[in-house]
Amino acid sequence: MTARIGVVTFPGSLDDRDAARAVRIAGAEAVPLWHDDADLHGVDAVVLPGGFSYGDYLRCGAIARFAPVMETIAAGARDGLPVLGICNGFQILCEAHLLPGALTRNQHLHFRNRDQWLRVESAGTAWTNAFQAGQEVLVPVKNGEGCYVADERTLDELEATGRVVARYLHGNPNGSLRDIAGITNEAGNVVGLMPHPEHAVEALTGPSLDGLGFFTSILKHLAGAPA
Amino acid sequence: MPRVVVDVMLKPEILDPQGQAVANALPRLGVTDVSSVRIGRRIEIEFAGQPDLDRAREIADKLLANPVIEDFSITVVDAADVQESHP
Amino acid sequence: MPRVVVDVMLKPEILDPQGQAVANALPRLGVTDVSSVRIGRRIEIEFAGQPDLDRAREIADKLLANPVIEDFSITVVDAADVQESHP
Amino acid sequence: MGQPEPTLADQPSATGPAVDPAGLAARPASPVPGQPGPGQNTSDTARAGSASDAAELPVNGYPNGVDTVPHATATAGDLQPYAELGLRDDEYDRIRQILGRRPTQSELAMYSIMWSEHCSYKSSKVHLRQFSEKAPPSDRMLAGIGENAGVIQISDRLAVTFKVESHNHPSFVEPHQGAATGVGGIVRDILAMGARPVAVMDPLRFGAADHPDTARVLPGVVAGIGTYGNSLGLPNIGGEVVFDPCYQGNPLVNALCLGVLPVDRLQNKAAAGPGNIVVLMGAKTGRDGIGGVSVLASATFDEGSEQRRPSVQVGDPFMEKLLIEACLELYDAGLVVGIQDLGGAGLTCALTETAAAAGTGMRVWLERVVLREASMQPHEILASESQERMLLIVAPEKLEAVLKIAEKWGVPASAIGEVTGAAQPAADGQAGAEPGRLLVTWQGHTVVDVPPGSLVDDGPVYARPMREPADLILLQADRAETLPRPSTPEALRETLLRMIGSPNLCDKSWITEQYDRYVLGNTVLAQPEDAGIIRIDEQSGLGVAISVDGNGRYARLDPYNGAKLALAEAYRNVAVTGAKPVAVTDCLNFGSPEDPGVMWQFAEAVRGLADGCAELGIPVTGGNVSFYNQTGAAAIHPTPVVGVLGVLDDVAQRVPMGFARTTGADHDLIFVLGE
Ligand SMILES: Nc1ncnc2c1ncn2[C@@H]1O[C@H](COP(=O)(O)OP(=O)(O)O)[C@@H](O)[C@H]1O
Repeated sequence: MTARIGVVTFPGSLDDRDAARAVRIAGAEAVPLWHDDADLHGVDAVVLPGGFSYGDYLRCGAIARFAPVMETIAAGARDGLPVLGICNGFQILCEAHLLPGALTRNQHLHFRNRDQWLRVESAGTAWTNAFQAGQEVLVPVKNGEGCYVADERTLDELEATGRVVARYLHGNPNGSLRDIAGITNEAGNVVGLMPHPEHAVEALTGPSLDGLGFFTSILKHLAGAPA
Repeated sequence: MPRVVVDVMLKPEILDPQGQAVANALPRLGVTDVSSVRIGRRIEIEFAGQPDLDRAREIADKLLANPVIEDFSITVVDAADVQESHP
Repeated sequence: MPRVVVDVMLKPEILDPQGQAVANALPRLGVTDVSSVRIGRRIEIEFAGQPDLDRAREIADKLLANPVIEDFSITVVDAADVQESHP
Repeated sequence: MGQPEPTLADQPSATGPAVDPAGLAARPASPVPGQPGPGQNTSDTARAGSASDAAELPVNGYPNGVDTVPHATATAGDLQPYAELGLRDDEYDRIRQILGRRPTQSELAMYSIMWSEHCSYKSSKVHLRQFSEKAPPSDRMLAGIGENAGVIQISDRLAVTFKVESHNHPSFVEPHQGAATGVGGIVRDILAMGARPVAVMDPLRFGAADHPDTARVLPGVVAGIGTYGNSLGLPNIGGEVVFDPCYQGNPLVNALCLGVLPVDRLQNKAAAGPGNIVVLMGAKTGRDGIGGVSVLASATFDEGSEQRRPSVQVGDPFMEKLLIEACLELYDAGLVVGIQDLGGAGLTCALTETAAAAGTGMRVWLERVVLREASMQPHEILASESQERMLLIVAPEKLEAVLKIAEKWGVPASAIGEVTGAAQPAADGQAGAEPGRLLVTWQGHTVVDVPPGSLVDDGPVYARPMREPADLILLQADRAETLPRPSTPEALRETLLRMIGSPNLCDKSWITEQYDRYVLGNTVLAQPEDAGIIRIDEQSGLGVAISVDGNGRYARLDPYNGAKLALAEAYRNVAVTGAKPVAVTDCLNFGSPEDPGVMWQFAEAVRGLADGCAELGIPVTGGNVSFYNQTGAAAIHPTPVVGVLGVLDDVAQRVPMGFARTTGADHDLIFVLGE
């Protein structure tokens, strides 16, 4: 049976169709989820896509965190439901305290969109098991508030426990501490990524096909997981 | 050390999408008795010596606020004396 | 009508690139005696009835500030009593 | 779902299961308690004409605080500030003639903005006709000049719409918001045609790169365009950045938007069908840009502009995003009869244009407009340029469904009026709703009673005097051939380095990196390519290429050929990608039309563009004229900016700009084609 991956749409979500397209290209069924509907419709995993939920006014992700669908997702995530937050999704996961730290204004104060090399640091998560640890991949970044910050203790702990999922290579696009591009929770089911793997899944429209690995990873993960 | 605080707010007749978004989100937190939210900037300036109000006013007018859409106000605060702070 | 003001500032240990950018621009305006600039948010909340400080504190804690990176403080202001305002 | 999405056009991106309609984002502000059902609620009309008007005590100089039609009739001799509003003596006389009395304050505001250069095209109309007259026949064009944007059919099922517009003056006053709302405005034009907006482009011109004011204007403009476009989820696929001292006090901020629609979803603005309901949907109406159109777009920034500094509009891209999704859902459900965006001239323009397009009348209850500031006067409500609003014409039985979709997306919507017949008396037989007139009341007082067409179609038209600028001969005499040429390798090297280092030729990625070019996942080519390419149909690979170009320096020397040159460059840029050019849009940025030299430049440029299009066999489908781009007496270079759209049957066949290595060959040959 094909895996069913939910893609949440908040008011102001923008990369939701792109995430759904990437899910389909990876071979799964993309299931649209709506911010105001707490029901996850039996999906096997959830993607929180990029965009500007609720305009990203106040702080990115601050308002989306209170959407009804987020309550169900937060509860599910604590029970092992795989959740991938991309860009705005990452911001929402931090705001919801499903991931530590916060994403702040880019140090150079500009929105920045460029093709970015990353090193996948951890292949042990539900969303990165198709990669080799240390593998270098090319994926677009595009954000205005992608600068990851956390206190030193948290950063040390993330490093020590292998929870830094990806790091920026050849130049840090936003000033993130320790070049962090993505992190995971302790269980490895919740991953937040600032870069946009869903924009690197087709040769015609992306800089590479490297992004696909994040979506095939979840299929591998689900195939291995007990039903 | 005393510091100068410049508060910059959108003029009342100018749309404040941020404030509106927050106001609209409040009912979800169970807060229904708020009639309006406006969001501006608070800028804390520390001078090397004595805080200079005129200087601050000039900075505010030229750099910190856009007089076409914003108003500002200036106060001197004693840093020791900052109000109840969380957390 | 009295309103509640919530001031949200980045914690001192968090880098404030916006404030830094302003500080860096000042010498060009001939201002050289400023030692630091920090930029935060000023949020003015009007309640339908009596302003409710506890309520405001709850809103600030849950929504307006992110405790990982920000501190906030709350004051009640009488709107009539707003300081020197420009222009 | 789980089906592959066939195209960009026919799926609302963000429709989730429509379970619970109430979005968190915003609850619609009290949508319409008392609906104006057809034929009812006209009693307040009758009251408006009653004696009560005169009986009340004067407030603001008017009985009841508002200038009404009966009051205007009774006080025919009152002086009115028409000159301050930019109306000439003869224009004011024409208004009195049309109405058979002096206009009310609201009517005067409406005529002044609708008859301004910006809205009426009164100086350009006589020239722009050539675009239609000389246009080659095209069986692809589903909508052309006169509509919100031109629509071009690109397959049996699909069409695209595109248009470029200016937001020059507001962007000088408040660069960030000016540029942002420029993007917002053109996006609503595209949306009004029934299309999903899918890409933007931004041809920009600034003063000298090292001028201090450029340091204020450029970052603000770029951030404004970026913030608005990025927040809407529209990839930016190209543009221009040009520096020239002539734009110092008058930067040019042009914005282009591309949209996609299934052919059968094409919308129009006609307020057809008496009895249909007029719905205002989107942001609340505030005191934004009041007088903006007349003051902002038709006056220059000289001394004294301080006092009449216009209030600037602030954009809310989040509201616009919701508005887009709500409109597309309404179209797909077949719920709207007509639709018009609100831009310059706000409600005034939308009401009169929709009514005039259908030849119908309209009855509007102004107090039903949801306001941001309760104290707004009727003329302010009519003139407000608050952003992120659309006017819908809806059949009465569909109203509930329309309001429900608005509520689902958290967009305020309210029924503010109804369409009245062209030859039908008021339903209750009372006076007021005359056939084919726009009748607006405010709290029971009739404040507007006009023939809508008189504001839209019967505005003044001028054949302004034209004269070749006196300095042109001198400028032309200073020929490029007479310039010194590098003759040694060192001199050549120095010239090359100077060119590479010049702001006009240098890499633009410091700007374009601030724009999202990936969102929607269909960007096949973008910066730094000569043309942007968007995939329209994921199955077949059908797509379009667009390029925008302009050259003010060339046009200054020869506006006729300068316009042709801009067209030819955009055409070539599109053609080299492998696309077949099929349509043109243009933004004509010029100085004051009251200057005969500028008027001559304008006429020449239009003639050049029309001739060029005829020669290349592609039509102008829409565009925009921006006059009064000058500082004091000094006009900018005449700057026609031309956008060309081409079609590719399969975007996989596109040819990118960089030389690509042919596999298996150890070298490639380089050819130069042309003269
Ligand atoms: N304001 C802008 N917005 C988006 N893209 C831009 C902008 N300015 C320039 N570009 C893009 O940058 C690239 C290089 O621009 P330019 O140097 O003007 O090239 P050309 O001279 O070939 O038109 C082009 O792809 C162009 O579309």
